[in-house]
Amino acid sequence: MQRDAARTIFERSVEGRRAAVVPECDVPDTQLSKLIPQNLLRQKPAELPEVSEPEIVRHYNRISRRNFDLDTGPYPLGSCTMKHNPRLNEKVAALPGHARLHPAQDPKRAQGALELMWNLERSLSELTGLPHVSLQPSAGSHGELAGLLLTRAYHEDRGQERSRVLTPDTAHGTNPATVTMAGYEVVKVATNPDGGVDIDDLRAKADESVACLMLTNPNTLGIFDRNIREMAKIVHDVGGTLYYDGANMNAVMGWSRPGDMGFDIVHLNLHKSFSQPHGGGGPGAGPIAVSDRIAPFLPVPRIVRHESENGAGPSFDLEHSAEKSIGRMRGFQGNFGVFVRSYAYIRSLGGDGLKEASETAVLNANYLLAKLAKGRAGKHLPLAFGERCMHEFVLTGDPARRELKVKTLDIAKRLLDYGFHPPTIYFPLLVDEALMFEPTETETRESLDELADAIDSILAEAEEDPAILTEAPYTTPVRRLDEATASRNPVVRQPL
Amino acid sequence: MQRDAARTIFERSVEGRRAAVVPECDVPDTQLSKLIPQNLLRQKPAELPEVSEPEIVRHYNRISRRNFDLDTGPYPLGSCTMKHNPRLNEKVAALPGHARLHPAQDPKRAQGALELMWNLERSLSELTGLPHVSLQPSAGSHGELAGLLLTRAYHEDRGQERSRVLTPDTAHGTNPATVTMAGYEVVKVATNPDGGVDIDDLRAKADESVACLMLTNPNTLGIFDRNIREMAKIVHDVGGTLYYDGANMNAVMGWSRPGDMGFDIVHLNLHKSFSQPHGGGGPGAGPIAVSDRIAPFLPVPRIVRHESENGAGPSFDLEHSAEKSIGRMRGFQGNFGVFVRSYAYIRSLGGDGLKEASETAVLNANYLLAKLAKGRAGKHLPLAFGERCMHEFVLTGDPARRELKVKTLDIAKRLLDYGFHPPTIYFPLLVDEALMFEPTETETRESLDELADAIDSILAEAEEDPAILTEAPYTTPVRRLDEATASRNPVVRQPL
Amino acid sequence: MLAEIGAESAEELFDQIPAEVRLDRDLELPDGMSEQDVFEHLRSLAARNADADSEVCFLGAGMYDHYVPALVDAILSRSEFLTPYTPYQPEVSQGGLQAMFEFQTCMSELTALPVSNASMYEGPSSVASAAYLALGAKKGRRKLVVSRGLHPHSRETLGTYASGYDAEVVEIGLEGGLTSADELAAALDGDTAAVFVQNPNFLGGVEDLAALASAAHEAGAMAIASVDPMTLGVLKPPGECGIDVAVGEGQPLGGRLDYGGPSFGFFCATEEHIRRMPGRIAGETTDVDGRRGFVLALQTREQHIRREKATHNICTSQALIALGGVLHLVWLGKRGLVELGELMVRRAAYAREALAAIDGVELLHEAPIAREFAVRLDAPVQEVLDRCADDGIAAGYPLGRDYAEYENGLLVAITERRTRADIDRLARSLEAAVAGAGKSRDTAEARS
Amino acid sequence: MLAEIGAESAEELFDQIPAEVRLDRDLELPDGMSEQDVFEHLRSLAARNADADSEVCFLGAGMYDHYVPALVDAILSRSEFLTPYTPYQPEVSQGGLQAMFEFQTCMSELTALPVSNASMYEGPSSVASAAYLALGAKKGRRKLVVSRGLHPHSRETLGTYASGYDAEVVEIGLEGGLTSADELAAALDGDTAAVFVQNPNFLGGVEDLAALASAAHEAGAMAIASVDPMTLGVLKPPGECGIDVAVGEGQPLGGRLDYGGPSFGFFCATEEHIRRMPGRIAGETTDVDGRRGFVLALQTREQHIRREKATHNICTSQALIALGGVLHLVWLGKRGLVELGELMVRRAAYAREALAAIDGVELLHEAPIAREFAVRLDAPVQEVLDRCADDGIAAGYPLGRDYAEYENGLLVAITERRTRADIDRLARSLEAAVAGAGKSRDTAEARS
Ligand SMILES: Cc1ncc(COP(=O)(O)O)c(C=O)c1O
Ligand SMILES: Cc1ncc(COP(=O)(O)O)c(C=O)c1O
Repeated sequence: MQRDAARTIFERSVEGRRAAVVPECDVPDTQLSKLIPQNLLRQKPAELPEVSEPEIVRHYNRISRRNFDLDTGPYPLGSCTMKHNPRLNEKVAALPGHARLHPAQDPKRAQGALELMWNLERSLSELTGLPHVSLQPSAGSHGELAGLLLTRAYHEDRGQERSRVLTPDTAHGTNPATVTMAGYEVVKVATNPDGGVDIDDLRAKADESVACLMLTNPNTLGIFDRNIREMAKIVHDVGGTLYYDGANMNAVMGWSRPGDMGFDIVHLNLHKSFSQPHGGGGPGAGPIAVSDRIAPFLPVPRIVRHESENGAGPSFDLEHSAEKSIGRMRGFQGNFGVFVRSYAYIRSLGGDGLKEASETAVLNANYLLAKLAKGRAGKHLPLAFGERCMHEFVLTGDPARRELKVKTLDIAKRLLDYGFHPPTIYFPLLVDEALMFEPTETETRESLDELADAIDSILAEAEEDPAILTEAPYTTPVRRLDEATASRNPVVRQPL
Repeated sequence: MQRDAARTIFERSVEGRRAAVVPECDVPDTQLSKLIPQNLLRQKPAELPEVSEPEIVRHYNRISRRNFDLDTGPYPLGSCTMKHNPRLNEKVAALPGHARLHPAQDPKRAQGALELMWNLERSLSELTGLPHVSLQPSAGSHGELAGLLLTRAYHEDRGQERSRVLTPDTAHGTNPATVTMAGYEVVKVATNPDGGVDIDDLRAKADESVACLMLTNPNTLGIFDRNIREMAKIVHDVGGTLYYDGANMNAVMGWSRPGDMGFDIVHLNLHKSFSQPHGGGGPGAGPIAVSDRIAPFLPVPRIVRHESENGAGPSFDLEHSAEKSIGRMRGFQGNFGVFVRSYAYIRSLGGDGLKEASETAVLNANYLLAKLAKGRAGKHLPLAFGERCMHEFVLTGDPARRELKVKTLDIAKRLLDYGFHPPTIYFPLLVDEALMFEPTETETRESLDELADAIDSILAEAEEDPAILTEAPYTTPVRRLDEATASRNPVVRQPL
Repeated sequence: MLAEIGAESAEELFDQIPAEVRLDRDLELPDGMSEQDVFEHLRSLAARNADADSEVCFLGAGMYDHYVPALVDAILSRSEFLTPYTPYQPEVSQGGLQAMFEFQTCMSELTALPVSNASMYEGPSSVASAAYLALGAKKGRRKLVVSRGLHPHSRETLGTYASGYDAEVVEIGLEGGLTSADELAAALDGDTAAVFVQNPNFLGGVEDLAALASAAHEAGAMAIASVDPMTLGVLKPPGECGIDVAVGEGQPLGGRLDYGGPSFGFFCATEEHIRRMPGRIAGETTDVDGRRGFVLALQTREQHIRREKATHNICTSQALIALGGVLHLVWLGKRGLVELGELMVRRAAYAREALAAIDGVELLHEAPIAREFAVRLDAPVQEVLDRCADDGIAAGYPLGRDYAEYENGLLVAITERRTRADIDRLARSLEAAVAGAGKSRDTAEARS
Repeated sequence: MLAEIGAESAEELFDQIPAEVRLDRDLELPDGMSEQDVFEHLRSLAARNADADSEVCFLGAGMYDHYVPALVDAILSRSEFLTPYTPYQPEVSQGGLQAMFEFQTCMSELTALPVSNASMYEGPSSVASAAYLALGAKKGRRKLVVSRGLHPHSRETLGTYASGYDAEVVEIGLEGGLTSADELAAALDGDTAAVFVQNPNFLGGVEDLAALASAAHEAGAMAIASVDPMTLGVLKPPGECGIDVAVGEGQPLGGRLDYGGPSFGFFCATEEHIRRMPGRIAGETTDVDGRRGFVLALQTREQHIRREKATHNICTSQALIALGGVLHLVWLGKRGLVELGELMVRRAAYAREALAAIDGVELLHEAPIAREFAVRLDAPVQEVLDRCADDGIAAGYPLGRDYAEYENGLLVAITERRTRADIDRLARSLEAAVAGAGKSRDTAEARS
């Protein structure tokens, strides 16, 4: 990767340079202040950089190579489902009929887009086992917020004031954050020795003040909670809803469905299970699927399908209002470009292919787990809970820290030198020095072997000399960065 | 850049893996030997690799980063005109109306393509000052061959047998190689102390056996031969033609035209002067422009324009035969995708813009030359000929070799460590230890300064310890390679 | 691999799922297809959409048909930007982090506010998120005063979110195409946490942000503006008008139309709110060797650290599309953004005049405009739009669904892609359509 | 910068050009345009071409409408492959050199010949270049015997080049759609340097390469075949038939149609010709540290070293497009290439039968075919094609211009993109067109 000193595009600016040529003015060249009062006009231009096209292309090409990416090497970032992004999806998303379709186009003239969205909704419905879908939310946490606002609307519609939402202590940070944003109070549920929800604790906390239980299953330990049906009953019995954080859907596609587990509301991350590239932090999409009782509250606009009267095939429309709807979660119809990619993905794999993807994801995770267990990791980085895993697993670096004097962070940083992206670290919180591995189905056996070997070598280094790890990385564009100062005295833009 | 051990895609093959799914057979599944006699069928499949799409993408992404490219940094490769490749050109070339147009499409239904080619022909005609253009040749050397076959046809048409072609000793290797392929004998003309053609030597060698003089102007020393009109007269007087190798057109666009200098035939390199990306060794295109007397012999097919009778605008067609034509130089109509890019480039810049491009190219070259002259290069790497230059210049590393014990090769290799692509080296042949710099107009002053500084630092290193250079490079994906063995015992494919 | 695991079959691994919740049938989804067949299927769906390449598009309403330079796609399609996750390992994410830092600088420059985050989902949810910040900053105050000039999607989204915030949303009307100062004054009180306006507003009118902001401040409320970034080359930036938080829809900057997404939202604020900001923020720092680098700064605001106490729940946002915005802005450069803004203002003025001259078309308001404007048709708007569509023109956005008071209102948007010739063509088409639709209505009326 | 140079103005630098050859006026070229305007201009030109997305395309004749997987463009558009020059500095060109090495391995596997170069311009000039090799290898022999089944463009190009080679080209005819063994035997003599055939030949017929090669060898001549690489999953490879040099058009492998170029040519040969090969050849080697790497091997064959003694004049070739070929082949993989070949053979058989069943359509020959076949129409072919075009079908390549003997002949090409439904549609359209054209001719004849 590029190792030269960082330099921003602003630092390349030279007065008078330019890339764009703006089209010539073909209408009267009226003085601007004659058209807009002077006091509403900008006086000093924004200090955008002045650079030529060659410099722009070179600059961003160069800095791009300061990134590790999925096409560089294995990226077993747990909970993130770093599966390969088929290039076909980029191609179909770029078709002018998709990429150049204005969101306010008359639905009559956007039938292909609406049909695609309809088909995607139906596919997600089948995958989740829940009949109604809204594609609108923009990402997982947006889906969560939609889900809790749906829960709120549902309870209010039944005249109930409920104030608390249960989440296990293994929950992803977005879950409790969403609970607060939706105006609820978080109540944590403990984890049992098997890595599942502590049923007794759940039972104790489940009362009529509970609006919802938010759950990931398999959970963030990669463990499928076998008590799910019982848990659902407990929560339903007190009148609460069950929310399924679908971030781990990649473990169970075609094998098990949240609707069948008893969940009322599910979000899916199209940027995880359904191959939308992560883009260095988005875009994604977090469609939600819900049960019948939640359906009346779904956001608008909704896609509706009308059967033709004359046998000409169905037509599609947008319904902009619905009596009980919580309303909009965002502008226009959602992240359509993401829908195109995920729809292409689903059609490429088909039902069988999706099931096989989950099978391979689980197989790969268990293989990597077994490989690691047989090496030094078996001793220094044991599995935190259970024996097998679903699509991901969490090791604890606690023995390594105690015995080898290296932290999980050190192992992660050293992995960078070996050309791998580290697993997710320090999450879930209840595992000390956690390392969360999710290889996904698109890694080969060979790359898993290489990863296991790398970890083994790193632990051998640690046995030899922990400093090799604690001072790593050495070969990256920059080495360990001072995050504390960056937060204490934040410099969040270029001074110009 | 990636520094791990090279591994080919064949070495990633695992039996049974695959990327492509071939569409299902929707016609009778007849046994193949019923359709084609068994003895004409393949028995053992070709050993193509068996790999998945993620592996393919990752493999080629990774090896791509083992390349230095124009978007990585300055690439002052003399004679190659490494100018920026505007991304617009890639976009318009990819439009389905271009990229998906079958070459045998009926001209009636390819009017846009023919008009584009016509417009490009007209533009190149104006730029060269020669009235007739054929876009057909696929690259510079293909244009040269076309040019010499035109010369042959021209002389034969006049009943003349001529056997020799004159080229200066500064000529690019393709010139003499082409002469031989065209069935002529090469006669070298000497270079005078100013870096131009030795007029007396030319006069001495110019006789009725001479079919043609091939020339580059400015020549490969970056020097504009001021005697060009006189030379033209000498050759024309003995009945020969003048061929202009247009590789250096970037020096003179809008400033001087080969037709006006007296040339009969010109090739242009669209992949040099007209921004077609070089692709690591092609594709390119080498259109030729010719004078009236050569025109009858131009290759077919030719584009013809018909004025409409009813005022509906012109129409275009392909003319597939012409009495005196030398015939085809290749399949179909030429490298149309290259034409699209270069046409977009010409329309983007316009006449003024092209002239300005040459101006800046010459300015940049002279600036770099001046900068270098003021530093250590002034002493160790002096300019081989003259004082100023056109769009490129040639230094001689002879003093450096004698005084510092470093060769031009060593300097070039050390430049790699500094993040620059070296200049062209050891060409032209008549300059000892030549370094040929062509910065082009798309480099900024800053990058020229950095390049000059790098060369200065490298010479300082050489003054200190020549081994720093003679053992360079150190930071590249591989270090100096054993080329001798590769040619003595060539391994030109993967053993499988 | 199974041997290594010690399993008989891959299915065995799914014994972890109790039988009662295992799906005991195949998914009812179509079979997988070859790449070629998927491509053809998607291509045939796409062909049933009338896109802005196949029509002359005057649609706007927050998303605009700008010319996106070719380099944007070329760079965004690089694996190195396309495929990484959020930069959790900064040592190998310097490209993405630097892009965020540059994005923040661009947006900060555009809005003239010192702090920007690294992106939000899109415009309307950024407005709703700004309300969350305001309610946190103005503890105790629960009222949000919203101009009817704010995009209907923003108002609706804010309404949706507000049910979770337990806040009250009060709408104030427009007067002559601009937010009514009187209604604003009447609505403001000691319970008001923030005032929300948009510039240009949904009807295209250029608001006096400074006046609105000072009214809000007088009542102790925050002033929050949603702004169109592509107009900020010419319009006074919110930071110079006393606006506390500026948010907006980023699509005009390098974004595809994409039937509405993915685009990006932006979120800029004054220094005092830096620790209340939602989402990722890149910050500059140094590594152990003193080399310059970038990290995710101020993570203690965020959900993964602060969980239920986080300033927002956002996690994945729109990094890639935001980089597209940077690329477009950098391509335009300091002068280009101004020139583009000026061109739009002039063309919009030309178009407004051309349309107003048509029989049966009148201006909905006469407030100054920057790129979009509203007219009222003397004919049923849907029929007029259908007729223009037959001419290959998407004439604009009908206002009636969002604004009952503007039943036959039409919002017409201008970009640098809509030439004078296009505008003239629109005028001709609209003239004929209004006349035709009027006539057919007359006939219908006469008949009934 | 001028100060550094010591010049007054940039124009001064052009004083190097004597006044008499300086252009003293502006270029008569249109003014420069903004990116957006250039895009619109090119888009409007492109819109006037009927491309294979807008028609069902049965055109072939050497270039075929195959499905190119999306990853090809994604990888070829990477700057790292798109923008470097020929790899003159191997230490920083390992990506491109390895791609060449992989290309050579692919082509060598496909053709079953041990040596491949790194690409030629395209098919026909590769044929002409093979002749140059043969004339060098068979010193003293000046005759080139060429089957009429060789692509007309190849024959014409060979003819053009041959004037420089001072060689004599003798053509031999077809019999039942295949190269006439009798005519070949008659043409071969001690002056024959090489025999040129094509497989499948231009009319689609699958030749018995082994028989042709052994006839050539008996006369002491080389056997050179131009082959369609996409058929080599099913057809016996030239290397197994005794062919000495196999060349061909690479477009079917990952290439765009591009109105004919840029594509790539390939050039494979037996070991004995390795030092006579034209063009770049990558070779494996090691660096000073013993690390594996790749270089341009055998450069002493080439023009930049050997100048007038070079084996060929080629310099820039088609590296990028050849990489596209590798990508397509690697994507197909060992089994995919076979499956694709089988699918084409079966669909071609189906199509041939379907068309032969039409009244007024008969087979031009009954030789075995792999993907393309020729029919004869009982109606003026141009009129039939025009009628099919009205149905949105490019029905095929009319043979008359290249083969006067097949005046109303039509060459129909099949790929994996032409489904059975497409073929049925072609059959219906062709049936109507032949009937219609026949009728209009009858009417015209009756009238005259
Ligand atoms: C378990 C879990 N839940 C929720 C989320 C939030 O999803 P998003 O980032 O799409 O908002 C994530 C993503 O990291 C996750 O891993
Ligand atoms: C002076 C000169 N002539 C001719 C050529 C040959 O051009 P091409 O590589 O396009 O065949 C070159 C290219 O390197 C050159 O520099």
